[in-house]
Amino acid sequence: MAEIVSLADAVGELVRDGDAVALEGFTHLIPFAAGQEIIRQRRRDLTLIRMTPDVIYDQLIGMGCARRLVFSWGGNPGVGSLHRLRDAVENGWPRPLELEEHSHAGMANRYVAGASGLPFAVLRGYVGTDLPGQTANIRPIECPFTGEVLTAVPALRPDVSVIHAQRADRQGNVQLWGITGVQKEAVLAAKRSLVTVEEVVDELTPVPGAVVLPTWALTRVAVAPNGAHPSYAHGYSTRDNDFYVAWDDISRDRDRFTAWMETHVL
Amino acid sequence: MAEIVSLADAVGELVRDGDAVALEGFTHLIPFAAGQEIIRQRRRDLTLIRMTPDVIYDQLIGMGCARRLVFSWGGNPGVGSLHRLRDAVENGWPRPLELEEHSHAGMANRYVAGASGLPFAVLRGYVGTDLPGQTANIRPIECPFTGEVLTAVPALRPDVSVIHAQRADRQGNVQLWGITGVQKEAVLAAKRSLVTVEEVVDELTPVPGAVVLPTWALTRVAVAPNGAHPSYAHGYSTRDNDFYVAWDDISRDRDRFTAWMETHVL
Amino acid sequence: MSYSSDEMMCVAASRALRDRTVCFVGIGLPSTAANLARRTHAPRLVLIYESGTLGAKPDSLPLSIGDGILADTADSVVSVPEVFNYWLQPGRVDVGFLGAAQIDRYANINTTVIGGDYRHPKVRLPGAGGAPEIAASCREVVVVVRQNRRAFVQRVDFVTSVGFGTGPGDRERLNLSGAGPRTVITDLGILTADPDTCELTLTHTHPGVAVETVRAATGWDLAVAPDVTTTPPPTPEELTVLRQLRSP
Amino acid sequence: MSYSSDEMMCVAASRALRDRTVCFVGIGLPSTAANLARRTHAPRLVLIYESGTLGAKPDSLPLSIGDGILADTADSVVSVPEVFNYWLQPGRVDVGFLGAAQIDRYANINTTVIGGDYRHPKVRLPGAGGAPEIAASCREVVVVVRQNRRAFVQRVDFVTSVGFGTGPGDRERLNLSGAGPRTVITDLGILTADPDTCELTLTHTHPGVAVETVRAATGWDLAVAPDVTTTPPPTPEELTVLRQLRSP
Repeated sequence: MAEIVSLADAVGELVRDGDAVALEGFTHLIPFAAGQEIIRQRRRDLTLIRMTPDVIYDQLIGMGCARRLVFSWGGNPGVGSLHRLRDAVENGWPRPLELEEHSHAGMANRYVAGASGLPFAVLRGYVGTDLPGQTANIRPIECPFTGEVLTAVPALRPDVSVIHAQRADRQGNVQLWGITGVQKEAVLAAKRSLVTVEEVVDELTPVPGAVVLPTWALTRVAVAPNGAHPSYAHGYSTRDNDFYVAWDDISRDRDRFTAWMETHVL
Repeated sequence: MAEIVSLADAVGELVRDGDAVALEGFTHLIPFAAGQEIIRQRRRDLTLIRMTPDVIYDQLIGMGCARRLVFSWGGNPGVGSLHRLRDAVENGWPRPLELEEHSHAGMANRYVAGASGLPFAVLRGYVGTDLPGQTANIRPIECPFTGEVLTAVPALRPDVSVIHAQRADRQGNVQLWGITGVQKEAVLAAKRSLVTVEEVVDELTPVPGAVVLPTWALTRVAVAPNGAHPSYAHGYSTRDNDFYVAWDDISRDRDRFTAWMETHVL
Repeated sequence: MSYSSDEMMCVAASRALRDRTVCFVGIGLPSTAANLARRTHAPRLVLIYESGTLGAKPDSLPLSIGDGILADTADSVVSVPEVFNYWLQPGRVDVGFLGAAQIDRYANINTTVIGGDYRHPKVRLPGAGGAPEIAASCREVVVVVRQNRRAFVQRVDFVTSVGFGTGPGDRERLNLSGAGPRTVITDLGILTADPDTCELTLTHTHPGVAVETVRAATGWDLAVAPDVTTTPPPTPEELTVLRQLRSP
Repeated sequence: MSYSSDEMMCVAASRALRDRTVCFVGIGLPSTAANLARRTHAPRLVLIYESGTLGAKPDSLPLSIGDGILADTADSVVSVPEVFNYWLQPGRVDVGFLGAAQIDRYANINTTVIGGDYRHPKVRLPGAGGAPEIAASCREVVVVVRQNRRAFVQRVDFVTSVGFGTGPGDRERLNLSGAGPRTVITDLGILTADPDTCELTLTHTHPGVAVETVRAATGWDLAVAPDVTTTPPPTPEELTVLRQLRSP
């Protein structure tokens, strides 16, 4: 059963230097508060896993927390580049960043395999692209019935997965709705998990389209109101598109980025 | 876009002699009305596919519509045997029935592969059992990353899948809720599909836990009020457990079964 | 209070379930026993039915694993592929509850065919359902089955679900993640798989049942623990709740 | 009404979408063009965003592919694995809309790295996202990209998404089910993959654009159809709706 603890305690207990950490949330429900707590606790050498690194990974990378990034689309959605990610890859600042790169379909299926207790997933993907040339984690596999050749990718098994959700009940059952992305799979694929929530309520009244994650499948729950900002929590907030646009300027320059992080996060 | 037609027309158009037909619905929402229309239209040589054959396949088999059954659990849930299924297998009455037998996990994954456009699915299953000895459709597969050996099963691609749902809108979008089983996968795996519904409404207001199948992914929709009886439609009816118990007697004897079918179905 | 041997079996099975564990439940006796546990000593027992209902809390016993009461009371209803792939397969379930038509010395289970050969069986049973993967992937498995020589056979006619195969080391060789059917609860007593030999061994007899009676109901030379004890009889509370569950 | 070359490109892209078809939409220009089509000639166009929103009907343009307006107006919101596995992969989508940082003669697309080598690129782009599988599995693909020599190159620095590979027969050899990026719509004109050679061939120039201008903006010796025609200019309705979409 998941214990409900403070965000600082949860990150302190669950996230260790050198861990493979997945913060998921597909545009919606991105766990910014948890990511920034990881920065405050100065974790190092993390392997960051995420389909769409987004601004939160730009911050983690720019603050030197990451050694490696496993991802499928590393941009600022609707705006442009993630400048801290680019600076790390192009110039090694503040430290070099190793990349393992996939397609969305590949990453999604890697989480599915992890959640399913399988060592790999099969998809129609990557064929003819230059992606398989850059990682050993994309390989051909033959159908034992038809002989057709498809693509296999290994399961993702993060040490910790972190997601944000609308709410939990007092037992630690979690409910999220709206665009629910790959969060169920990310949590079930991980060895440990943390869910931050907008609020804790007495009862999870059913909501159309909601995913419920039972408390016994989670490790820790922490309350973090508005913990997805500048992403959003459907029914609680809207996406702060202005912030995403503003981040382009804030993050372009190393000094301005560092000053902003010192003022707003540390 | 799915056309809304009469049940008789839908079955007439979509189900042909010799087809592989899947009627799905896991205890809940079993498409009895559609199955009985297939009996009335005297289809022959069908390959019947279904995780849990239930009473509707007992009726189809007893009436001689089937040549082959692909399944994973062939009983009368909570009651005992399906006597018509047993009579066909044990005594070849009214005609011999070929069996292809799987586990639930295997069947579910075969539908998933079909819905995903993949030729096969991978699972941890069947290992050490006598099931792989009885069909060529269960084979080992090696993980290209770890070398671990798992089990592969081929995709199910029914010629027609038939399900029952609570309602459709006038465009043919379909909504079902409660226990939704493997119905989405069965429909998406099939070449053609038919959904019978309790009613057609102007708008599909959202319902917690509901699955929505868009009209452009379906072939035909037909109105069949109470079309799941003696199974049920959550929110519309309850399972007729008495009928399931009564079926044990009705179906035990060939003559009594035939008389019952003539009176109640033909 | 007087009670039947089936009631004793059901109560013994319910006692095998600890509170706050997760139990994958088949219909019939397993469902009865699991709900009895939930209404007595294990109020936070989590029930999963293969219809996709996670955390179902039925007030009365469902006839099928897909009755509406299960969906109405569940924490979450998921698809059938999901219940097998995301919840059962990775080993998240503590206890799987299975029945059997035949069971052998190494707790292998047959629910497929009896007599004749597979294509021409004397008796065609319902088949596998969720059982092979429940037997493979749950952290442990409890089998509930009435004990007699038709059911307890030297060697099952068909292995539908693997217990301990042909003995020690087989589960490891087959790469089965769970510990297997270590406990078999019958209307006569309780059998436990010996940790060394993997053979089902009689450890408990129910009140009034002689060891010789259990041996006589077993189709092989049944191993008997040196310290066979008598199962405590059903308490009045257990019987009351069980009977309420059965005829609400 | 006067209009910009970007508006012409967007209008031309929207016209490529037929009513009652299913369109897999990326963010930016593709989303703008698809919503313009839905508000003009294709009211029943079905939009799928990779965030899992099937049948989204946004009133204003989302900034990201996961804005709340998409979930609020969708027929169904499914998980990200489902949108790729059940909806895109089996070839249920009629048209996929893609952008590009680089595109070559055979419509191969690069959105990964430019210059240097993969480990030490001059420019690190966002990467693949959903594009490789959109390019592989949609029945056909429309690419929308501004035309200049930086983007239209002899050979892309990295193949993120396959167009026609190295020419005729390559898609079949790679077992890609869709017809591929047969149409490329730019701010200067429209290019179509020649059915025989698979080479992108100029078939339309936008009003006021000379064929020579398009050639000069292309990093290879651009094939030109014998009957290049002029794209009809945006209608006042198209422009009005487009501008409303952009600043609601």
